[in-house]
Amino acid sequence: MQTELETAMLNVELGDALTYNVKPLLHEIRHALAKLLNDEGPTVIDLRSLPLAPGEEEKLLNTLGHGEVHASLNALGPTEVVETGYPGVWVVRHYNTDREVIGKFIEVCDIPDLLRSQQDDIREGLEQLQSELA
Amino acid sequence: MTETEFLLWVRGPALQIATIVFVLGIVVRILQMVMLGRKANLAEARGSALAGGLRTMVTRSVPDRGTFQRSTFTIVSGYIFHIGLFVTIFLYAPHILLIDEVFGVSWPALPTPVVDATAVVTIIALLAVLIHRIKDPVMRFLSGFSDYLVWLVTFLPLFTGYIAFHRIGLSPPMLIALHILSVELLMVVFPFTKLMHTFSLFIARYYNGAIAGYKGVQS
Amino acid sequence: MSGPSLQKGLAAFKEQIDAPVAAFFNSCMHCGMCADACLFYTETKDPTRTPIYKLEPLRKVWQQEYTFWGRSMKALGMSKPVTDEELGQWEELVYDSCTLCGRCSMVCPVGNDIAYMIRKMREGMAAAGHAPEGLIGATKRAVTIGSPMGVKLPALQAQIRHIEEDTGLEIPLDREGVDYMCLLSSMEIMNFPEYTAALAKIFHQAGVTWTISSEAFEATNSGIQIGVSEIAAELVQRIVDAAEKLKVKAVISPECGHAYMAIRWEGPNLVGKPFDFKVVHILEVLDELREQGRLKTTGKEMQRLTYHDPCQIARRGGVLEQPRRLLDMIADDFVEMPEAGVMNWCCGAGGGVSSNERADDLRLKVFNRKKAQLDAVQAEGLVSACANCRIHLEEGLEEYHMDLPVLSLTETIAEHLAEDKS
Amino acid sequence: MSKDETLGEALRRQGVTRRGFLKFCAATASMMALPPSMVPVIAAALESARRPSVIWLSFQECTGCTESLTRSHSPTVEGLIFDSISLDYHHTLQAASGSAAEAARETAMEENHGKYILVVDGSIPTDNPGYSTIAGISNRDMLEDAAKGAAAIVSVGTCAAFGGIPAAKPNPTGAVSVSDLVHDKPIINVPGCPPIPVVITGVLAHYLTFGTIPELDDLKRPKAYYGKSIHDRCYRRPFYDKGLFAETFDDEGARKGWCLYKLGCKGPTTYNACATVKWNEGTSFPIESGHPCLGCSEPGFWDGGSFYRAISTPTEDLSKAAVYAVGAGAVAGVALGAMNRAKKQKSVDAHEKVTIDDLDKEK
Repeated sequence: MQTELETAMLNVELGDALTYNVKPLLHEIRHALAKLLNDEGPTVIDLRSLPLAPGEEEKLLNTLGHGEVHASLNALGPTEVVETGYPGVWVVRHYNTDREVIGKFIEVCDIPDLLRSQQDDIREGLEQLQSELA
Repeated sequence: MTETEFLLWVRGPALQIATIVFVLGIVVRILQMVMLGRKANLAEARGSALAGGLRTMVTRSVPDRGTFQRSTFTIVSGYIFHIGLFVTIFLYAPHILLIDEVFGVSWPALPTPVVDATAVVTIIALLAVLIHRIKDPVMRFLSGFSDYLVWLVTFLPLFTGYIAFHRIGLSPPMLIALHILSVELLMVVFPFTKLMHTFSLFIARYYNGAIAGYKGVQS
Repeated sequence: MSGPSLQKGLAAFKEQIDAPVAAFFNSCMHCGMCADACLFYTETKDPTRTPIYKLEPLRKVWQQEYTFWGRSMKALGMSKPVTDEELGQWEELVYDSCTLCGRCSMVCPVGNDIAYMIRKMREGMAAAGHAPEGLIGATKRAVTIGSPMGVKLPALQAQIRHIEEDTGLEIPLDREGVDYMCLLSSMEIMNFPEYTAALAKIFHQAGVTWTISSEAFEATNSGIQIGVSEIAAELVQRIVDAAEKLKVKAVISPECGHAYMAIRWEGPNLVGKPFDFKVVHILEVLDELREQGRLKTTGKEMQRLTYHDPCQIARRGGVLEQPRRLLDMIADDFVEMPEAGVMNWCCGAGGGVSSNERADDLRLKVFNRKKAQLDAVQAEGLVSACANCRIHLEEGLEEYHMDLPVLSLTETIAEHLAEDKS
Repeated sequence: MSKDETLGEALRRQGVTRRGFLKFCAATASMMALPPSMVPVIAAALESARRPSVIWLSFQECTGCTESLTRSHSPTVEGLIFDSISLDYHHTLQAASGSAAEAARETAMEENHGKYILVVDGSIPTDNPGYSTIAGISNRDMLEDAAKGAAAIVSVGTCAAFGGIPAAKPNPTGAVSVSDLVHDKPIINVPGCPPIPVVITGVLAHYLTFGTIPELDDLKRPKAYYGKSIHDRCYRRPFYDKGLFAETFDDEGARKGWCLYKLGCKGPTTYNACATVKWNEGTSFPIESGHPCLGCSEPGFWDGGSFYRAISTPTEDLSKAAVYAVGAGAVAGVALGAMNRAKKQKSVDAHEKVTIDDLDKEK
């Protein structure tokens, strides 16, 4: 009980003192969504280029919440693509084969490019299918 | 000499030399001044010289109304830059840390943005003071090399401190080194110039107040 | 011994510089505020008349002789010594453009008592032969004749006879064992005999015993104005001798500013020992009588009155409240000028300026300051307590076409003395 | 792996899909501290990039830099970058040893003359060449020899970049940095003790991607990583601005994560990417772990006095100096004051009485 209370208090302190990055980031996402609707293109935010305080990333992602899509793909290690509670806002996390994070992005777009089948891969796949049918 | 070596030099030997010149010079100057002595007053006193002297040491900081109206700019700008210097020197966290390190006493600092804003105001006030010195016929007439030197060595630490804080122009170690160096320049120049007024003005005010107080006048 | 010389002057500077002077020069930041406090600057706008600048040669000597840096520079031959020509140039600044009023000493933010230093500087200036001719003449007359205006005992005796005839009261000369020995300034003897008459009336009513010494009736001290301590001491000694000879309890300094400074504050220091008698200003005596109920007045002056504080009596002398309390007895409509009291503006003729004919035009020019102060209150009568101020005020008012009577406080009180004596 | 193969081809051959390549480019952009919008440019450039030959020389060093780089034991993006270069000589990593290794180096230098990248870690002794030799060749000779044919030199770690710990007072080996000895080649300094691994690979990736060296600051450090101070990007900066400091390592302020300035943090004078890129897969960086920044990417950090003294404090004992100065000042002041008094007294003694006959100047 005691420790839970302490943790809660610490969180409040952290919340009060250190969340100065969360709000501006949420605003940035808001602007990016507006841009997306106006056909001004997608936005990608590199979470590793920001001086985030401990707990801030968590707080940001908690605020964004979870949406309907949760995709994972395997290319040079796993990658998780999650749509947040705000449609058009995606969280993309790249891992290496040891499941160490090698990249963390927030993408504001219809669908992250990584999920699309790539033209060259489609072409190669087609070629392969053709050769198999031939 | 690399930047870091330069920084180490200004933080080390140079600061030591400056401190010695500063402290030694001030002690010498004050002793030289006070040891000239003055004759005992044989006239029957009407008031207390001691009380008058101590009172004037404080009261002379506030001008009378007529004087304030006649010398408004000098007084207001003087107040601003003196208070500004006090705040930037003594209420800025890294400076307090330095004092704590050397003298073992410390006190709470003002928030950095407040000190930063004060520094800007002080820099502006010092520039205004310089322009006033150059433009005012009396001040221009009275001023010589030492007046401008004194202005410069006072201005430099503020200016270098400001650009060091905001990292303008040079690398931070260089900026900090230049800032410390400018303070050392101030410290070395201090005992040889009228910067001594920082201390001697209290002695001067005491004598003024004591001379008047003995006669029952509050000066 | 061998006449004035630069060496004597510089030696006197060295002798005069003391701890306060060193602290003052050390502290001056050339802020220029003393200029705005000085009527010789405000009315001429001449920067050379900035009070602290008037001390420049003295400051140089201090720096070159008494500071480490200055001594080093001097040893290396890198400093310019003070020259005779320089002192010559400063003569006009030190004597003509300063009344020792001490207003700058009240304003200086670092607390420099500039008037204190001017007084000291004059010692060197006089020793170097750079005192104004007019003051030299006055000083010579003071020593040889006994009065700077050349008033001799027979002239005083003649005036006394007139006053005795007018008032029917005795003016006691050389009476031993009385309470007070009164001093007079030459101006009072020659121009304002009413003052002596007023003393006789008031003392008669109050039952005070008093006398005037035939050997030392002159209150003024040119030695102080010109800045020669030995001469000043000689003049003070005459009064001390007379007071001791007559065994009086106290010596009364008349309505004269620098006379009060000379005998009350400088006197014991000049002769080198404390006095056996008290020295009081006439206003202090009158106020004390008032307090004891021995000074009774009837009726009041109905015109609007204001009071000019003589610098050496008020700011430099400490007699500030007494004239106000006395005026309260006899003035129906009393107004204070702006900055009255310790910050009062000098009339422009003190500190030997009035004895220095060369400064006549200048002192009338700077009177404009007093005019502005007077204009602010629209008084119908100007009361003061210094004969020198009074003469100059009258001259100045005439120069500026102002119709304003100048009154002596003592004389005005005498006019309102209650007739019935209990 | 053929030397003429492009990077794109090499990756494809390793079974990396387009999607994988895209992921690789995104991670590379992040690594190079480039904005995500640069990903397509990087993808296009990397697709056609040729694999450069890299020769890695290690001199007076602790192998910490190599450790930093190779700390991961599984393929990472950094690993991939390394896979896509031709690391022709690295005496810690290469399988070959002895004369075979040296022969490989000489061959690579000859074949790729003017094109290879020379990576150096460790400082070079200039005092006695015998302090550090490889295969009987002094470090200095080897460096100067290898530098001749290099397209660019990357000085990895503070030792190679600025002299580092071996150059600390009294510098017994006369250790110097690469840029002290080589003046006619482009040099990229990647200081840090050790440098952040992605910074090393980021610089290599930049060279691979664009064929040029990145924009450098006046200490030849890539601005992308060293452009801002730790202090400027530190999440604890608001505490500094508010004047909230940890005074000790276990006080209330330390627990609350306040600024470590008073505990000697060199963040304000240290330029590095630790506060954003962070260490250990972006887990944290020293300040986040409650320890002040040592300033390890700055020249001279090794001789900067205690790591735990604030940068604004003097390095010498000032209070002692001040006390001595007061003492000396008192003695000198009393002596000079006495001289003044004597001088004044002399004037008083020599005073000639001024009479009324002494006032007029003979005209």
